[in-house]
Amino acid sequence: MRLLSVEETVKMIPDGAVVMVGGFLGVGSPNALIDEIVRQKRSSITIIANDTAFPDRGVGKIIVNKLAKKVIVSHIGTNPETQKQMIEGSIEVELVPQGTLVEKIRAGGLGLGGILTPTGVGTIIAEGKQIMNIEGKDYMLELPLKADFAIIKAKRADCNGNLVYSLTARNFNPIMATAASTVIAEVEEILPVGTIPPDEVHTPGIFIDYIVKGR
Amino acid sequence: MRLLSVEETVKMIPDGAVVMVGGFLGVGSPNALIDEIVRQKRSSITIIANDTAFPDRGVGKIIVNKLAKKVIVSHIGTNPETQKQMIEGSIEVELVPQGTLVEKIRAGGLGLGGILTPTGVGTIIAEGKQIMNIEGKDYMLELPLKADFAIIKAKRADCNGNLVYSLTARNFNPIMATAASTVIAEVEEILPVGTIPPDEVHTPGIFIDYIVKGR
Amino acid sequence: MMDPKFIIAKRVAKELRDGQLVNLGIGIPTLVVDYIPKNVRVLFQSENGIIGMSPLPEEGLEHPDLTNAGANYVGAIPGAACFDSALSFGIIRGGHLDLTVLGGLQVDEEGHLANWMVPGKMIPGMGGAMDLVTGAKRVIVAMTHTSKGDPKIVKRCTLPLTSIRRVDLIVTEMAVIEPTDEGLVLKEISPEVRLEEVVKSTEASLIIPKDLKVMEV
Amino acid sequence: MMDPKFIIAKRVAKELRDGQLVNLGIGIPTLVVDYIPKNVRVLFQSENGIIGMSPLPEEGLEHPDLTNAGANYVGAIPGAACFDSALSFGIIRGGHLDLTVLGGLQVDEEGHLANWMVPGKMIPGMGGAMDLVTGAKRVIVAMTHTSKGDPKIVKRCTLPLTSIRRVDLIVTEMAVIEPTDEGLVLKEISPEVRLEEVVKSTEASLIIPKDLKVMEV
Repeated sequence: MRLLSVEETVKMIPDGAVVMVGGFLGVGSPNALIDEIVRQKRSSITIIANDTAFPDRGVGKIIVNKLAKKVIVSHIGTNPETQKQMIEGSIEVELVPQGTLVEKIRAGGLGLGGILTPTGVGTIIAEGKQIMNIEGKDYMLELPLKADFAIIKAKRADCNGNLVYSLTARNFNPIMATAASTVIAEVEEILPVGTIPPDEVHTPGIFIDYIVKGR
Repeated sequence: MRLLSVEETVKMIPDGAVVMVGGFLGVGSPNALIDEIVRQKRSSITIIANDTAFPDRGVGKIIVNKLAKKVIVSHIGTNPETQKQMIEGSIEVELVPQGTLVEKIRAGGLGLGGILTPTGVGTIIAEGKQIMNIEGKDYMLELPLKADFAIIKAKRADCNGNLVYSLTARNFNPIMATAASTVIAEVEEILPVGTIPPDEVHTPGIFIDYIVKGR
Repeated sequence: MMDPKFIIAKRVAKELRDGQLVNLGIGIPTLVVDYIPKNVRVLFQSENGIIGMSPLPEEGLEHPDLTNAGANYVGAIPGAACFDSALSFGIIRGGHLDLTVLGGLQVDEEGHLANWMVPGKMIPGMGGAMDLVTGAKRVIVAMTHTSKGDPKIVKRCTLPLTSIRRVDLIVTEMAVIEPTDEGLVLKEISPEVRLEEVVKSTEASLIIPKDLKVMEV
Repeated sequence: MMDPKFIIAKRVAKELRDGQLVNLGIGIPTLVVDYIPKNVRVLFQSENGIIGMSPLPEEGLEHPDLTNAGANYVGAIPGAACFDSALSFGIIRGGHLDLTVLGGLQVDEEGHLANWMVPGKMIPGMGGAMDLVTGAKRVIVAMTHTSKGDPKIVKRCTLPLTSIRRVDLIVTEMAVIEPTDEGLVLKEISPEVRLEEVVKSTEASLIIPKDLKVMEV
């Protein structure tokens, strides 16, 4: 784990990268990193996130600035710009049920070949997907998701990169931390090693490549 | 969540029940509950646990007292009694790789139809199991595990049943808490509600049916 | 007449049972929290990762890291627990959630709910709705009986389904309807409407039992 | 001659790289911790749920809730983190573990390891071994070259395999051997033995390169 500036870490993300972005409607989003992606105009990126937040909040700003070519999310309803670009054909939107989305990311991060979920069976999202009947119940096979980068937000880190999240700002962050080649964590506070007790660590530091100080 | 005595809770477990038992070679085991199962001579039970611990420790005592008809575990090497009973034909032993075992329990608890793991592919444990090739790699389908009862051990509970585990005594306990019809948690300390901060809870109280005071 | 959404929320609140774990969707379902009977204590789960959510106790106590699934600031009761989205949806999909109350665009004679998109018009996405309807022990749809005069309780959903799981109860400002093997059973009607009005406002066939009750609101 | 197990542990220790996350199996692999070069700092993971495990600092500091995967009391470094078995094996299976060192009963020409049972004789079970061999970025087998005079490096394993993943290195008291596409390459031999002895003690064919080195121990 290395401590870097927001600017330096965002420079590592190339145009066209697949990027997971933590947060739930902007809560628990890495806002300094998102703003820097917008400032550096990183373009044609594929976003994997719970939602596209609001036009002026969280990952929504990346959409509004037309920097994403595709989003894989569970919800776009709070950001009218996403639907507008989708209708124009300038952004591809793949909608995935929220519980399936987070479990696909977990499967990608933890080495599973996919997940078998009852969610979505019999609906239009099951079209073209493999259905398996297990012990009398139908499940849908959904494949793992991985990314080139994950940008996540935590409340606190220690110098080993161990992370602690705050309340509902946790959401997708710890799961995304497992599933990208490079993981950048934006934190509010960096503590000396040993000040986060082992039982209170939410994400072990081994998952984190870079820590940046956010706001 | 209700507070009950060790004796009363064990009385609810019938002979022949399928019981998950937390712990790793006896560390983080619900010892008071195990001792009471032995005292009440609950028989013909099926044990799902990481291992059969040692003859005089943890779940091992249930084996030594010949109360289990079957064990689903990853390891029996530290308890010679298990292998002895297996050879005699008095106990059935199903060996499952540790990572697969915990993930099967998680799938049972969290409503997934099974897991797809690369572990065990091409070995004797894959015999008769479905192999799926996903993006060029083989994975083995393993089915979910559930139980009638889970007996687990935590360090602390609050009066809502929220649990906190200690160090490596956590192991299988939080996962088993999700996967049984009735979950009994043995704890060392019961705190007033509100004394465990929301971010430090390892297992939310809604998973716990009964709390008993252990040692 | 009272605003339909409060009538609906008030009636839904009577379905809550002491000790239940409950997830309230966005919109009308959120209002249910204001009408819970005094002797009923439930725990609220929100899919963004909390059990023990409460309304914001008072203005000024907002915390940027504590919101409901609609990104509105909320509070938390003593004994609340937070967790990540994987466990949150494990709770939902794994059958640990006693009740979810969700809004609806259509419900049909089979009790199928459609509530996540209107093709070509409005595509908000399913968010957590598909998991909630598939996984919760009990699903109540809380919605207005009609939309701009068009029935929302239809023979067969024309909108994409949220799940093929049959919902357990439909509560509107006009009626309480229970989907069953035999079809939609009209359980209660509002004291403000006549039976003919309910039937007329409903495209689906309704089974009208002898003991049809008056909706208490 | 030094006890073979210390020779093996000492040589394996030279394979550790600064910053790696390492899991040491029970037996000989556990001894590796005593020989880590001064300038190399690694983090130890134990599959029972900790990163940052250390040897027990001194007798009397045992804590009943802090053990390694062999149930021996251990310590923890500042900055250690604990987690449940699902995440622990997610770390292993998901490719986040840089190196595992495991004991072996047999390794064959394809680099396949067998280390979890001897049918009809000894069936300890695989514990975490199958996940470790399948998931770790690098797998080193640390074992004696022979068992009661019988070769353990064989043409084809007769014991049930732990994984069909080819292990990366075999370290014995006699030699360091690297399984490759072409077969088992003898990389180093102990200064205490002659090449003929190594070949005689090995059932599998060995590829002997021109730059065969002397094992530094």
